[in-house]
Amino acid sequence: MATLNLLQAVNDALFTEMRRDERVVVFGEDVARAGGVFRTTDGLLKEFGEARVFDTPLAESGIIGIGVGMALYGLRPVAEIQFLDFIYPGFDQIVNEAAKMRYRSGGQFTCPMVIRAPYGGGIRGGHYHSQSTEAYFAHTSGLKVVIPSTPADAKGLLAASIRDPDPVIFLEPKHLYRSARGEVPEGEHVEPLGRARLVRRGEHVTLVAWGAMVPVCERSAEEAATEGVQVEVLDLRSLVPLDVDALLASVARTGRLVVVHEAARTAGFGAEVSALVAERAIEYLEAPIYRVTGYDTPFPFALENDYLPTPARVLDAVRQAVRY
Amino acid sequence: MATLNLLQAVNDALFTEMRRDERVVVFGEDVARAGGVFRTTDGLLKEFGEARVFDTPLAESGIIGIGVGMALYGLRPVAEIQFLDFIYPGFDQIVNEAAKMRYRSGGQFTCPMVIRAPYGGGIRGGHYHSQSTEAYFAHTSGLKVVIPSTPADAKGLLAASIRDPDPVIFLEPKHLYRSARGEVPEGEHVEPLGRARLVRRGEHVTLVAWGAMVPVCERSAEEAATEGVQVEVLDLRSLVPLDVDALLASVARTGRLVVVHEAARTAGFGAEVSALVAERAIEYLEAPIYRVTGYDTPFPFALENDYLPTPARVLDAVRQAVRY
Amino acid sequence: MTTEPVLQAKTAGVPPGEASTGLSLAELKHLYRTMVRTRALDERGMNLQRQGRIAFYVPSTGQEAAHIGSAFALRADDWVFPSYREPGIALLRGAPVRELVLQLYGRDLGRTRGRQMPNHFAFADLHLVSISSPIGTQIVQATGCAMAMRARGRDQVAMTWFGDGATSSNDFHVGLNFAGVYRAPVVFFCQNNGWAITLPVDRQTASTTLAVKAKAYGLPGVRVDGNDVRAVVTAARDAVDRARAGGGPTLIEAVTYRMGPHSTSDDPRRYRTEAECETWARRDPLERLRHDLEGQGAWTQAQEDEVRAAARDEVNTAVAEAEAAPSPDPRDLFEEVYAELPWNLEEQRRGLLRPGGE
Amino acid sequence: MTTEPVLQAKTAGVPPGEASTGLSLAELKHLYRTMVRTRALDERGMNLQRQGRIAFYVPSTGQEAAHIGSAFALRADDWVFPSYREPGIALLRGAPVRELVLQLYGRDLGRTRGRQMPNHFAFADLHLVSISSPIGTQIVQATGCAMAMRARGRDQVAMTWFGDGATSSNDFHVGLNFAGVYRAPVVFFCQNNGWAITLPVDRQTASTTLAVKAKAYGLPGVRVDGNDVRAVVTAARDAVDRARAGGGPTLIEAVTYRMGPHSTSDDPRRYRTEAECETWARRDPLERLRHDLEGQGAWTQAQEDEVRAAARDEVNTAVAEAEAAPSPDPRDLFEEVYAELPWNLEEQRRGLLRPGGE
Ligand SMILES: Cc1ncc(C[n+]2csc(CCOP(=O)(O)OP(=O)(O)O)c2C)c(N)n1
Ligand SMILES: Cc1ncc(C[n+]2csc(CCOP(=O)(O)OP(=O)(O)O)c2C)c(N)n1
Ligand SMILES: [Mg+2]
Ligand SMILES: [Mg+2]
Repeated sequence: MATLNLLQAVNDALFTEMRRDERVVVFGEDVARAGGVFRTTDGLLKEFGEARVFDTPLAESGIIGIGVGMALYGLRPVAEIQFLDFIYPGFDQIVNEAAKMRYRSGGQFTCPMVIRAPYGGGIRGGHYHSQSTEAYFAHTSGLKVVIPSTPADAKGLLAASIRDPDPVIFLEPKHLYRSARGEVPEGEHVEPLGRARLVRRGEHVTLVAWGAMVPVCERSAEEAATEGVQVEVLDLRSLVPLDVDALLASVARTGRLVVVHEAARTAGFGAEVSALVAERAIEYLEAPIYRVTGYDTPFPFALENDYLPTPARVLDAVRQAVRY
Repeated sequence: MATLNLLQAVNDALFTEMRRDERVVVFGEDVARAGGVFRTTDGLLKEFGEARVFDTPLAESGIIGIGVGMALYGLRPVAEIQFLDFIYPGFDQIVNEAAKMRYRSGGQFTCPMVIRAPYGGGIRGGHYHSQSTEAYFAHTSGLKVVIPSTPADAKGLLAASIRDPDPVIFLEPKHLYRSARGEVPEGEHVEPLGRARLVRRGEHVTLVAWGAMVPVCERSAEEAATEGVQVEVLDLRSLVPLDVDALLASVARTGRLVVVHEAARTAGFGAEVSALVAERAIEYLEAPIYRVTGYDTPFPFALENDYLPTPARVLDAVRQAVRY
Repeated sequence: MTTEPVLQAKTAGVPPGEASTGLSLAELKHLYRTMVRTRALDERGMNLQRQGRIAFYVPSTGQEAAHIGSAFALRADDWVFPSYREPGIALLRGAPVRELVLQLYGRDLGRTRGRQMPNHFAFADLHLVSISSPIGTQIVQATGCAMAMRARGRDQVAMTWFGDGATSSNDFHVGLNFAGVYRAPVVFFCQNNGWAITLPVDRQTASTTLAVKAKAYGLPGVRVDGNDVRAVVTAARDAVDRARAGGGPTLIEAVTYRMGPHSTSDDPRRYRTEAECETWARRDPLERLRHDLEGQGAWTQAQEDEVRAAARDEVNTAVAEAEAAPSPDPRDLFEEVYAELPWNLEEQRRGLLRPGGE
Repeated sequence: MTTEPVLQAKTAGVPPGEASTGLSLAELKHLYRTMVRTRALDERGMNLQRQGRIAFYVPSTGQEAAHIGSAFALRADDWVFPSYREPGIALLRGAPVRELVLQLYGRDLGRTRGRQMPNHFAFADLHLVSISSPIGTQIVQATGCAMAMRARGRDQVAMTWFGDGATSSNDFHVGLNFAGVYRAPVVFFCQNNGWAITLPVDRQTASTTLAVKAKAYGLPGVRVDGNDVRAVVTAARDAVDRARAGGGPTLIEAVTYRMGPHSTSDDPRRYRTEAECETWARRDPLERLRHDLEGQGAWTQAQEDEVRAAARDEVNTAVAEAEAAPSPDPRDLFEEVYAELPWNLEEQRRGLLRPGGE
């Protein structure tokens, strides 16, 4: 075990998987020579050379499209999009091509690729360096959507994503790149997709979150504990496939649910979590299902801290659920 | 009043609004000379000339991007995307530009444009002529999302969308283009955005739908009536802004909710409808909230009729809700 | 297309009918036979749709020399990324007609298992990549595939086909640009058939030709008479050889004509003249190749009759088989979305199979 | 950029310092003053970020002649669509420095009301369209705006600025293609500063120049020494006049250099050499114009001192004002998402304002 931050854990996963499987290639804007604007790909060029680690022209449609072509041929492309906010020029290749390749070809062609992107707020990045539009991808059948919140998970889930036979959108909470630190297993480490992580047990309320909202929920839970409210925190880790059993089991235990995400509320992935519970576990509910989320605005610049869910806002919803 | 089908009603709205406001321009692939692949723009070129009605090169990013530029300058562009399935090359201009223009410029620049697209299944069109990805747009703050299900609404809502000061995604259920017929007011006709239509009153269950699923729900409701179950059918008409009052009022009356849409279930807009109710009206619920939707697969070709919600599938959910 | 009207075809300097193209008589006959088989399939496909037996069809009629001639320049282990208008590529590479017809019918036995509209073929064994409707997407995929070939040290080549309309797409731009930067072994074959549904090519772009667009990416751009199969093969071989030898990508513009409608949903009389159609009917690539063969005394009426009859027969047999073949089982809806069936699809499948639905 | 290395600047045939450019001494001085003001703002902006007083900054240092010279060719009623690296356009068109600095600080008084990152200006009264980060999007918007001008029968022109990296974007391709087809009165001004963050332009594209890309769209493409303000003005006027007269769009490639980092988040020593930086330091566009003026006996050290001091002073005053200015009120979060506040935003605003949150 080494103590790494999330950024280093991503880097570690890339090194490990590239050493293990020579079909893995890494590319994107500024990833090779400079090692990425956040340095997640630092050192890869030196060890693996230009054939496997390369900088691309400025075109996300190209980055994702060549990834699809490489995956078809049998490589394991890991494409980096510099910020999730810039992925949309390549959206068509994701939604209409990568996601449907296996299905539309009757299983003849597959698209095992990973699209990595830093996402979320917290770096004073305004509209275009802060978005969290994971719901777009979660609504796209054929894709998997994976989001780590700890260094160990960043490594294990990225490794699993690279080994996965299907296209995976791997979103890295950039706010945690340096602030999340923790023990990370050395060498190969794979964390299977589709299993939530029970961050904290509690009997009164379930908080469901992912990415940078997990530590926010943890802080809320600590605060709540001082008020005698025992909060359970569930980190979904992958939105697709979703660990519905863990979700329902937790709600069955606590009878109260608050979903927390950074993205705008309307049609965010929190709605799906809520709907699943309203469909399958309503008999356990002792309170409405609350959502604490970003607002239905573009991501702001000066008012970022008002926009992002805080422990206080989460706690407020927890209190409401308990008092209901 | 004239009896028109939905396609003719769209055409009527375009004529009426173009006559009323010379800033309205219409463009897209094959819309001018040929009057559109579905003929919704038939006759416009002849009356309004090439400066206001024109064919574009094959590039959705261009179609939407020039629309943004025209709207900035003060025109009222109505851009047609030939099928919603082909909108993604222009997704960036919608999500990062049109939707954020007013906000990011502090209200100095606005983007009053309409993006029209036929959407949904029912024409044996397979993956790429059948999609209904309205949830992507509903999750994008700054956009409005409007979907008519009757000819009169097609005319009135399209007129309102063209007059709206903000960008509107206007989705036309192509399956209803010819099959939906009805009385349509002549001359100017505006149906305000953000108001649901109570299609049918009933005391036992609320069915919420939009687009081509509205007639499906109506048939279910008729069927249910023969079993003594009185079903209320609510046509949302615009997903953003949403008529939350109508939704909650109906659920308060019936105590049971089934949401129906064509799109894939996971993170579809049905989840938002469900979540709103689970948050605000859970005390009225006498049953779980069910969703009858397309499956979490790409839209299929041969098995289209198995994929699309049918009156029988909706009825099954209605029965479950009642029996619960 | 202001200065050099695209509808006026030009060869790449290869006089038609010249033996110097290096095509043997046997090869020319093979090409001809494939072109005839393709046309037979197209004619039948159009009819089947009119009879309501299949949902849709896209004909390649008039463009057989362009797409078949270009594919002829490839090895079996090269990869092909066609659009929806090149059924002849599949036939040339050995796909049985029955497989194509099963696909048109959306049958379960077809390789795409009824999941895609007609003409959206996929043959992994032929390295013929799954065709999709969105215009241009295959262009950048072909570049990526070619980059992968190079990264793996193989001497394979990728070739991709698309129309004049596709040159306006995002993916044309990025596909050619990436290919130029990485000198990927890929050949971009544009079938300029004059029209993108109802839009004539001179309203698609103001560039003088489509071939000239190669300059924007530092690539050679070649314009060839797409109805002259010899010229097409020559241009394609040149580009393929260069790519294989490490010389990088090429853009080829084949000037040709869509003699039929855009698809069975289209009526071309709404937007183009009889005269234009007649001019191009006289340039029918099948006629041209047959006259060439006849001129060399290498083709008789009996051979012609035999080839036509055989082509018709094989399509008839395939149609009969497809009509009898089963449609996909509803449970297939849920397969191959992912390698493994996740819980939600499993549950949805159970719901569908339950009487009544959910 | 294989055959004609882009880093070797060339003028569009206009010898620098030639009075034949038609620029009066007063005009040259105005240009110089604007360039100095721009540099003063950039220097201060970089410092403010280093001091942690603003979040971010993007300098234009080295590129003043290119972006200011090109904007100089426009009328006040023309529309401009810049990227994030052209603060001098706003200054030239009359934006007060205080407005720019308020924007850098994200203050409520700033025109973008604290909603955007620094350098993402917007001035409706100057027809300076809201700048966004996604590369290339403004290019096609400028085309659309120009099409609208024509449709309304106005004789205005739109000009848009972008970098070498942006030529790879989807919207470069579609923007230029649409402009060519509709002969829109738009000028595409590419500042080729040699780098897209860490990627050198010869890895961005294999084309010989960026100007040559115009050919793909049937447009004139011009390459100009972007550090020579006279050459830039000449090339831009030419293009603007043509556009205004109905002659359609032009692509101008100005060869210049980003003397500073990409932004305050970047350290260029990671990817480029000292030598390269020194070479370009000697081509500093401010120095060049000053020598030119001095050569004509039209510039004294006293004038220089006055201009520099005035530029510094106006920035200082602006900074002092911005520091004292209020930040946006949290309730502003919800405004101007739409023209009217919908129920959900109203409710969310109420929640935010309630103590405790939701
Ligand atoms: C991205 C996208 N936009 C629109 C369409 C609808 N569409 C189908 S074919 C076509 C025209 C294609 O023209 P061209 O590239 O010249 O190919 P051709 O059909 O002539 O072979 C259009 C607009 C599409 N399939 N994809
Ligand atoms: C679509 C998109 N992708 C990636 C980025 C991240 N990014 C910001 S600036 C930049 C390089 C731009 O280079 P260039 O166009 O040459 O402009 P310059 O910064 O040199 O002025 C990149 C990749 C972005 N802003 N937008
Ligand atoms: Mg064509
Ligand atoms: Mg640059």
